[in-house]
Amino acid sequence: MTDKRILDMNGIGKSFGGVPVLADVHFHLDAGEVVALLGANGAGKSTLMKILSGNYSRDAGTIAVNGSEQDLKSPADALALGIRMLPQELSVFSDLTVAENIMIGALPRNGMHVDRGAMEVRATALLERMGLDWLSPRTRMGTLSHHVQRIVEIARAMNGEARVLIMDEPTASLAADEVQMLFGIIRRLQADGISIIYISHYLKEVFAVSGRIAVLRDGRNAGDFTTANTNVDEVLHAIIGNRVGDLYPAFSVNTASAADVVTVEGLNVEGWLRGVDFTVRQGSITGVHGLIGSGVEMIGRALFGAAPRTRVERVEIDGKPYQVSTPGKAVEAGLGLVAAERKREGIVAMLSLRENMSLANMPLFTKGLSVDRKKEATTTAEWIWRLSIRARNAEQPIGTLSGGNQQKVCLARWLLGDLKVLILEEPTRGVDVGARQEIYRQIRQLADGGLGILLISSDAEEVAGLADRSIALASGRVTEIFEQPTEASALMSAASKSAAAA
Amino acid sequence: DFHGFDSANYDGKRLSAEQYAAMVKDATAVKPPRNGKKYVIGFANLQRDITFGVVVEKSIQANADLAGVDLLVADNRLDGPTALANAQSFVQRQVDYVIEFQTDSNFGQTVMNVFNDDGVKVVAIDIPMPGSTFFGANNPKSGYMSGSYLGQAAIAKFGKDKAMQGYFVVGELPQSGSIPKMRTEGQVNGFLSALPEFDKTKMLRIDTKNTQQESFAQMTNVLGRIPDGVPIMITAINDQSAIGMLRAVQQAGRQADVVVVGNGADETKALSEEPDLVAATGYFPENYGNYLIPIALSSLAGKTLPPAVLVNHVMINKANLCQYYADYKCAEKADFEYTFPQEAFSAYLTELRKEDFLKGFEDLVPAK
Amino acid sequence: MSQTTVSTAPTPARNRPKNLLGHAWAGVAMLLAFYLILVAIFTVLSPFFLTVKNLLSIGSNMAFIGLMAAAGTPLIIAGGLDLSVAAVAGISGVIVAMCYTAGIDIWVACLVAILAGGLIGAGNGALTNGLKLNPFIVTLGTMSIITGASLVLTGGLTQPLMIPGFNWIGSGKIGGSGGIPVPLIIMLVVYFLAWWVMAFTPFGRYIYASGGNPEASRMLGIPVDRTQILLYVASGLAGALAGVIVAAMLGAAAPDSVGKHLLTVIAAIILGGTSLFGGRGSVWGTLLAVLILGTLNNGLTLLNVSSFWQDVTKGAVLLLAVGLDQLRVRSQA
Amino acid sequence: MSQTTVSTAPTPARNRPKNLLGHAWAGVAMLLAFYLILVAIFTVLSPFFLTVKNLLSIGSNMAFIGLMAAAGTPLIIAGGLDLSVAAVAGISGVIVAMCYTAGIDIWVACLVAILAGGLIGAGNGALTNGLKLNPFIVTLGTMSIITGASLVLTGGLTQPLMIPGFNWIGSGKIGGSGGIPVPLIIMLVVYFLAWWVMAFTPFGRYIYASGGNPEASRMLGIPVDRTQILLYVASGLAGALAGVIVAAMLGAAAPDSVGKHLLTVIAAIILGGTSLFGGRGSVWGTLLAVLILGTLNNGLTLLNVSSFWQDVTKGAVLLLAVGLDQLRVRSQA
Ligand SMILES: Nc1ncnc2c1ncn2[C@@H]1O[C@H](COP(=O)(O)OP(=O)(O)OP(=O)(O)O)[C@@H](O)[C@H]1O
Ligand SMILES: Nc1ncnc2c1ncn2[C@@H]1O[C@H](COP(=O)(O)OP(=O)(O)OP(=O)(O)O)[C@@H](O)[C@H]1O
Ligand SMILES: [Mg+2]
Ligand SMILES: [Mg+2]
Repeated sequence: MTDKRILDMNGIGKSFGGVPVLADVHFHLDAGEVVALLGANGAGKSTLMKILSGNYSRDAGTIAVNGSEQDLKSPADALALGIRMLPQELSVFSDLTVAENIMIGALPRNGMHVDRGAMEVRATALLERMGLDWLSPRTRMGTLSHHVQRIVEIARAMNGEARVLIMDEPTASLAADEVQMLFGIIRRLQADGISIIYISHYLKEVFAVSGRIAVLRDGRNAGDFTTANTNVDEVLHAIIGNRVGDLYPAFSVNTASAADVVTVEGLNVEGWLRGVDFTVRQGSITGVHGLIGSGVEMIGRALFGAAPRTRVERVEIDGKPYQVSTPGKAVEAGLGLVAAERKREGIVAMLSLRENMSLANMPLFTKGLSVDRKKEATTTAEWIWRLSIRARNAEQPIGTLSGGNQQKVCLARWLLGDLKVLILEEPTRGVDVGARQEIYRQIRQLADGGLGILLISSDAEEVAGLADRSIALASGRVTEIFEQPTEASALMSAASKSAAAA
Repeated sequence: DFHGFDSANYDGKRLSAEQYAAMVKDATAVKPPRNGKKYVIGFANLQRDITFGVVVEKSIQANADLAGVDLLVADNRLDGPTALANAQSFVQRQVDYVIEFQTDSNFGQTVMNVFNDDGVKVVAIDIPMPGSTFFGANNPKSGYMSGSYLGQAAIAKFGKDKAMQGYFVVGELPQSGSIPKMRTEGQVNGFLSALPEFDKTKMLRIDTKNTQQESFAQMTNVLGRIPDGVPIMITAINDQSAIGMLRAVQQAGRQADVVVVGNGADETKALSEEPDLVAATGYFPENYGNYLIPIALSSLAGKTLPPAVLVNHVMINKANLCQYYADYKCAEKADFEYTFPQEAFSAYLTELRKEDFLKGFEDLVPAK
Repeated sequence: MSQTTVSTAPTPARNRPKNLLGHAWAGVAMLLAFYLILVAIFTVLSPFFLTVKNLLSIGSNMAFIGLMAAAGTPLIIAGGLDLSVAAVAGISGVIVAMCYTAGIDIWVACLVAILAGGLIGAGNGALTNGLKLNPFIVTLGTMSIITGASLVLTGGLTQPLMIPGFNWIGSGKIGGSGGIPVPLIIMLVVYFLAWWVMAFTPFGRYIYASGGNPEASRMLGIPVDRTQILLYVASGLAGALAGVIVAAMLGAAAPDSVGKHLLTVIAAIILGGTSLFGGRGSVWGTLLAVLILGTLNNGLTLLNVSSFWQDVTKGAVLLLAVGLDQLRVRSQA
Repeated sequence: MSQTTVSTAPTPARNRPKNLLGHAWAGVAMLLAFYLILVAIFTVLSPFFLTVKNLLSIGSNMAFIGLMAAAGTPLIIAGGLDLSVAAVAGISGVIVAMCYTAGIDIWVACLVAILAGGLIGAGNGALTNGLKLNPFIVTLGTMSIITGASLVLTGGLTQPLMIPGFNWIGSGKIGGSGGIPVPLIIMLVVYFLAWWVMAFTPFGRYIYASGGNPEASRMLGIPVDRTQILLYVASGLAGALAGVIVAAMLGAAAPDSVGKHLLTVIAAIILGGTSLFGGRGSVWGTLLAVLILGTLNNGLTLLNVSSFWQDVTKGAVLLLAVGLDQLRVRSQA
């Protein structure tokens, strides 16, 4: 690590509509340094980085790059200084090709033309580096799964002359091995003298990859640690302000005797799942784990009626036959689903937090012919408090909440009604540790209250920590069913061993 | 005769400022201006961006200026609701008299209701409105004139046998109701009066949508089915459409085969310069104001007016253009001697009164 | 522990004052201010402008536009678009006239026309939502078909419809000759209805959600397609009602008379703050925009401004209105 | 064997080469098929239809619409919208006529008109992108202003413009009297130019990126605003060129003759497969849509179908075209 100070942010302040989000924040970066920027949901991490990348203007403070003060009025200013950002939310061009998506910011030219050959060669090289050697650079981005799109987006961030690379929760939808690959890339970049700001809620990752840890709390600096000289507890304390106990609640005791609330036989989704059978039990959490691409993405939404080209032999809900058709019908039958892609499938960005909260359960909030707004407001206020959702108030448009806080709303909205089964796709993606603990506690409480929960996650530890029984998937088939809580390692090997066999 | 204006036999010449002053004085004695100072006359134009409307408006404005009365101009934009709103605005402005040029006789009653409620008298241009004085075109006749002229001109140019082999294309305005329809039907029947046995399948109608561009495009389309070398005989709802159609023929390089008769004679420059635009039915919109302002002042002075004052249509061709429009020279002599088929026209009028599309307002059809 | 949670949870009352003048309302307030300024200017410039009768007649003259825009607003908010609405108004008058001529009672004829409008709306809804076709092209297509059909039915001729009781809908007044025009009342009733549905009912919520994010709405079990189809039906009904009112007002049904006002309808909706991309807007904004456009028409005519300059002025006012609103948004952000 | 490949490689079923005939081209191919079917039908029904001359004249008649649509396509793809383009065409003819009357050389007059079009486009661009105003309202406003201005300039009167050399642009033919009409050639040149820019240059990529995801584009340093402003200028230039061609074709400049074709221009763009929401589309689709609309006009007129039934038929064909395209998309998905 050199001692060359490449970036110095001093006294940064920012408020939205009069509400301060950042106050007097300091942040600095040396060349070739990997700094983890941590903080609870809504602490202001993304906002700080959007200021640095020229996407937001700042209200106060100075930014010096290489010792000279910079104004950074637009992303172009930041890019010119070599500051590149991989934003928290997927931001790609569905109608352009993969190669164009990667190279759009720095198109190679041949006279007046785009040099397609050079563009595709370079894109292919970057794709290979990301392990996407099977992906043709001419594929249209919109035809890829979001997970693949995310990796392409990371490849894009690798392209060009970066001096500072900001990664805002890059691993939120990556598989474990992809995370390792990303770390390999980060180390190589670091060796080239590129500095990296790494935002994540996974402390394990942070300790594996960073050299220094900066913490924000409530929009202020709350600690700066050299990674080698600190520990998880100390960092967590800085993030949350108090100690956290066990992340996961206790398992259910009477799983085995519980009745099946959902029985699925012969679930097929063209290209994803082949003949999958499973059950969800009343009052318990059934986990599904598989690597991304194994069909784990589709299993919940197929049952919910939201996956294209689905065929299923038999479904029973509460012992009664059920015909999979549309999400609307699924909701009527007592199913709920929290989608992994919250921006696209989870929130209505322009509506307020309150309105998003009640949307899936309007009958509950209807008095006579009209909406019972008072009940909406009290319920929303209660859940804002219970999940410590950071928002100005219940009327804030949900699109302006931080990612993790949006996720909490997406979860909370299903906890209002009287569901039979709740399907959770990656329920804590992007959620901070404190809230995660609370969400896990809520999920467990719901299960204890008699709800059947299908927890779908590519994070083996989450499944291991929470699920009473689990299913491992690979290549679109069930490879193993664990009727008891199991270890993450067992899940992982079940999820990969038969993939190799298939 | 009211200071030089005799509503029954008026030649359309503009009155002098003195005559107007005397009229205003008499009228003021009978019905003083509502604002106590000066008469305000409202003029709701049919549409201000078609040549005919522009010329009428200029003429009315010139006469109003001469008479020393204020003129308020509104634009009905060829639209019923707009005409109604404009009528209300006139009443709101407390006008003393209204010259109404609107789009459809069926709206006449409703628009009149607004004026009647306010006790304002009205003269209606071209479209009759119940309880108002009518001034304007004799549509069946003007159409019949252009149609018969076209037929006769075609016989003169190509000979009867060849003309019978040709195509008759009429540019119509079918969406706009019975008034343009009377004109178009007049044109068709007038044409048939010259060439009675004309093959109906060679009579083509195109929708001009009241623009030169659309007339051009539709004529271009229709040219595809007219064989090379046969006569193309064109007339249309107005001069602008006729010219658009002529341009399409010229673009196709077939001007040797074409003969065109316009309707309106407001495109005088083209009438003088385009060899194939042989004539147009004259409406003399530039004289409309010469009638309308005296009508207004007579009415304000309490004089009784006949229910309808009709424009005397004349066929204007290259030989008589200079008589009506002094800016242009006349050709030496006419290509042929045009005669208006009065007998055939009277018979046609009798038939016309039985037409379905005139049911409910047969009184639109003039006596002669 | 969970006991304390409830007691320390923030009460909703504390949050309320902030959003009363929240994002949606601030835009409407801006339009209101703009409208009032316009009224003030015309009052100063013309002694004839500021009379109760004149203001009422503006409202009455704009009623048919306002009706179409009232239904168009929630439809666009929900992510749809109906270009055929003005053509529906045209054919609706024609239907009334044809039925009446055929000896059917005039009120039954009106009912038939309005039901026909609803049916056309249902057709638009089925094509756009059932078959997932592009609403712009679909309703442009139905617009063309309906316009053609009205012309075919009438041969292009206006149909007289002078029936005192019926004409009262279009030109009657409640409360004597200086009273409130019936079309204005009908329009206001429709606006209140639309507002109530959009602001207070679950269906209203579905409208905003469907347009704001259709995919997310579907995942939440919201009947996006049904919502949109119902709104297409509402647009058809409103178009037909507008057509009946115009026919009653003019005492005649012209096949092609309302069609040219389509752009004004859409302009009012957008100027009123509704996003063409869905999810955002309010009927009050639309109503104010309708009033602004009507007031401009009226005031400029009263001032004897040439219709050519009226076009120029109207364009400039549109730019000004949208410019001022942007200024507000910026100063707020 | 590395785990990396296993986890991200698709399962075989997902890896079919189904997007070889990628979305964009398949849509264009569908329109081409539709066009050919239309040509076939008219050929069977009318002996006058299938002649070189007739087909060329369709192209020539549609040239001014095609020009406006050619520039409108990339603009809409980039996320903009220009409702003023047809009004610009109107004023452009007027400017030529005024300049010529003032004694300026006719070609210089054309240049002035086209530059004025570009300037208006720049104004639209500045208002929408500089001041961030809603393009629908802005260009509706400028449309109204420009229309008014042309009327004020001419007093509503059509200006004659019979100048042989100049009229050649509008009605000349290359290669004798049966040759290729000049307007058609101009239009095709513009289409090739637009295609080249959109498909091959970096600016073309920016067009798609700006409309597809403006936020992401800004984040990547793509000059979204500059891209859009340039396209507004292009739209103004194309509108002005269209106006010059119409004036040359008709030998006269009517202040308001092109204005009514605005909806046809937008319809062609959308029917051609361009998304009103940006990001997607191609000029060839637009060109085919323009030809389809022109062919319908021509064929129905040749068959002597009444203009009322033409409206009905055109609407039905629009629905059919968009319906068939949806069928294609479904069978592919
Ligand atoms: N455009 C905006 N308008 C209003 N408030 C905003 C806006 N963007 C962010 N905020 C608020 O600023 C605060 C900080 O948000 P930010 O996205 O920076 O959090 P974060 O630390 O990145 O959280 P997460 O871990 O959930 O991503 C949040 O309370 C959020 O609601
Ligand atoms: N219509 C679609 N819907 C969802 N995913 C799709 C679709 N079409 C393609 N994909 C995904 O896009 C990715 C790339 O597909 P593509 O056929 O372009 O691959 P390729 O690199 O050309 O492979 P190959 O070498 O086998 O030709 C795959 O993951 C595939 O699953
Ligand atoms: Mg964040
Ligand atoms: Mg392939």
